[in-house]
Amino acid sequence: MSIKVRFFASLAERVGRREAECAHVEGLTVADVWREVTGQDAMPDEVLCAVNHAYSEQATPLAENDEVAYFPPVTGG
Amino acid sequence: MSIKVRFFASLAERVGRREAECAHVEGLTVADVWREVTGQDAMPDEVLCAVNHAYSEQATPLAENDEVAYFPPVTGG
Amino acid sequence: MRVHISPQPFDPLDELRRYEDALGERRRAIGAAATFVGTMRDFNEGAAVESMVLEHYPEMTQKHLERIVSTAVERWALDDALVVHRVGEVRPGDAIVLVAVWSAHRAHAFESCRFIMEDLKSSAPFWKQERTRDGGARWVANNTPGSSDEFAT
Amino acid sequence: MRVHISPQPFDPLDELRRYEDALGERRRAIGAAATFVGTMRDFNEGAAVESMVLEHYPEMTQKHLERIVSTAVERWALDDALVVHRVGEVRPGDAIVLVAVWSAHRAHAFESCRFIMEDLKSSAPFWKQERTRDGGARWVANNTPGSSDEFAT
Repeated sequence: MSIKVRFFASLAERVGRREAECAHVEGLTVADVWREVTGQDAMPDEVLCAVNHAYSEQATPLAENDEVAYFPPVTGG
Repeated sequence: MSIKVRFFASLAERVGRREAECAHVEGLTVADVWREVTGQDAMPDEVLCAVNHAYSEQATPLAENDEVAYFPPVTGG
Repeated sequence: MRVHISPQPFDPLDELRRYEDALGERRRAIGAAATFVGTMRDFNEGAAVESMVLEHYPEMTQKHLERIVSTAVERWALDDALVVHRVGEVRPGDAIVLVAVWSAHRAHAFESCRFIMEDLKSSAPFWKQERTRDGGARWVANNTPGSSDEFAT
Repeated sequence: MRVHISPQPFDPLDELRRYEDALGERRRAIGAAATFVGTMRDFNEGAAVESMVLEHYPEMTQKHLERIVSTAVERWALDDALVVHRVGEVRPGDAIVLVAVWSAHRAHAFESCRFIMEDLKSSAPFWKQERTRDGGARWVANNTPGSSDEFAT
């Protein structure tokens, strides 16, 4: 079982991909997945994150099959 | 020459007329006309007044041929 | 900029359509539009209201509303503004007032639309008399205040 | 209550007409309606913008907007609310967003319409990329703030 990872907009361009997968381990957080998938140590403060389509924190713990998304400040409306 | 006097809405009903005239004399104010035309001494605080279609004060002095209007709190919109 | 006192029923969406069509190419440069529509309800203070008569002070109303709208246009640098207000005999469901503003900025649109509406409610010379089903007539005494502090955050 | 994400151009006045028609007899009991329309301008930060692509996070957008609207409906006891938001390729003059609310009270209508719009701008997962005439593409970095304190009184 694994975590589904998604990137959007300018962040997808910067990271160079829109989707990724990440193995789930006990206690895995949103910030851990960022490190794992991007290879960058710290998740920048301006990056927003959502777990299962609702806003989350960097420290939010993940469960198997969760979808975690990273994106830049929103500019709708 | 004289002052044209108008009353509106519930105030016209209370006063019993919609229009009146009042002779102009030097120094005549909006409150003077009220006394003259209604026979009441003091103009009630809630009565609004306008001179030549713009809001005025009780103490506003009047010129010949001015139109002065008295009306209750407005309830449009 | 247009202020219209309407003795006939008017349709707010038709008014908006016509006004926006007349803006033509200018409309493309305007980022934000805010509108407010006030409608006559069929119930007020517990009594079924059959109809309402909206009296006004014709020579003053037009001038006064134009002054309110000009003040808003200048203060918020609006691209345009439209006010339509009904007078005469009004039936439940009829539109009473339409306020529409066009601006480059949404904050200006929201603020100016509300400003025009509050100023209109508190100072434009209109008076409502309600007619109830039992044949009674009563003047509406006062407009409700425009803020809801218990909700504002 | 309706939240619609539209990949096709939409006409705000047509949307309002359709929605109000569907309210039917309920419309007569509602005293106040406030609406906001945001439109794509043909100029931004000094450059002529040819078109714009509105990316979003489909699975999250609908849910998130419904949550914002539900919060407003509950908080201001609204009679109804409608949000339409465009996605995909947008041309100058196209409507991007429509927010409409219906309420018994004008203060609630004004406040809730603005609340929905501000919450949408600051948190709904949409991203704009502008395409300029010279073939360039740039992501819009940040939304402008929704207040204009220098004007507020």
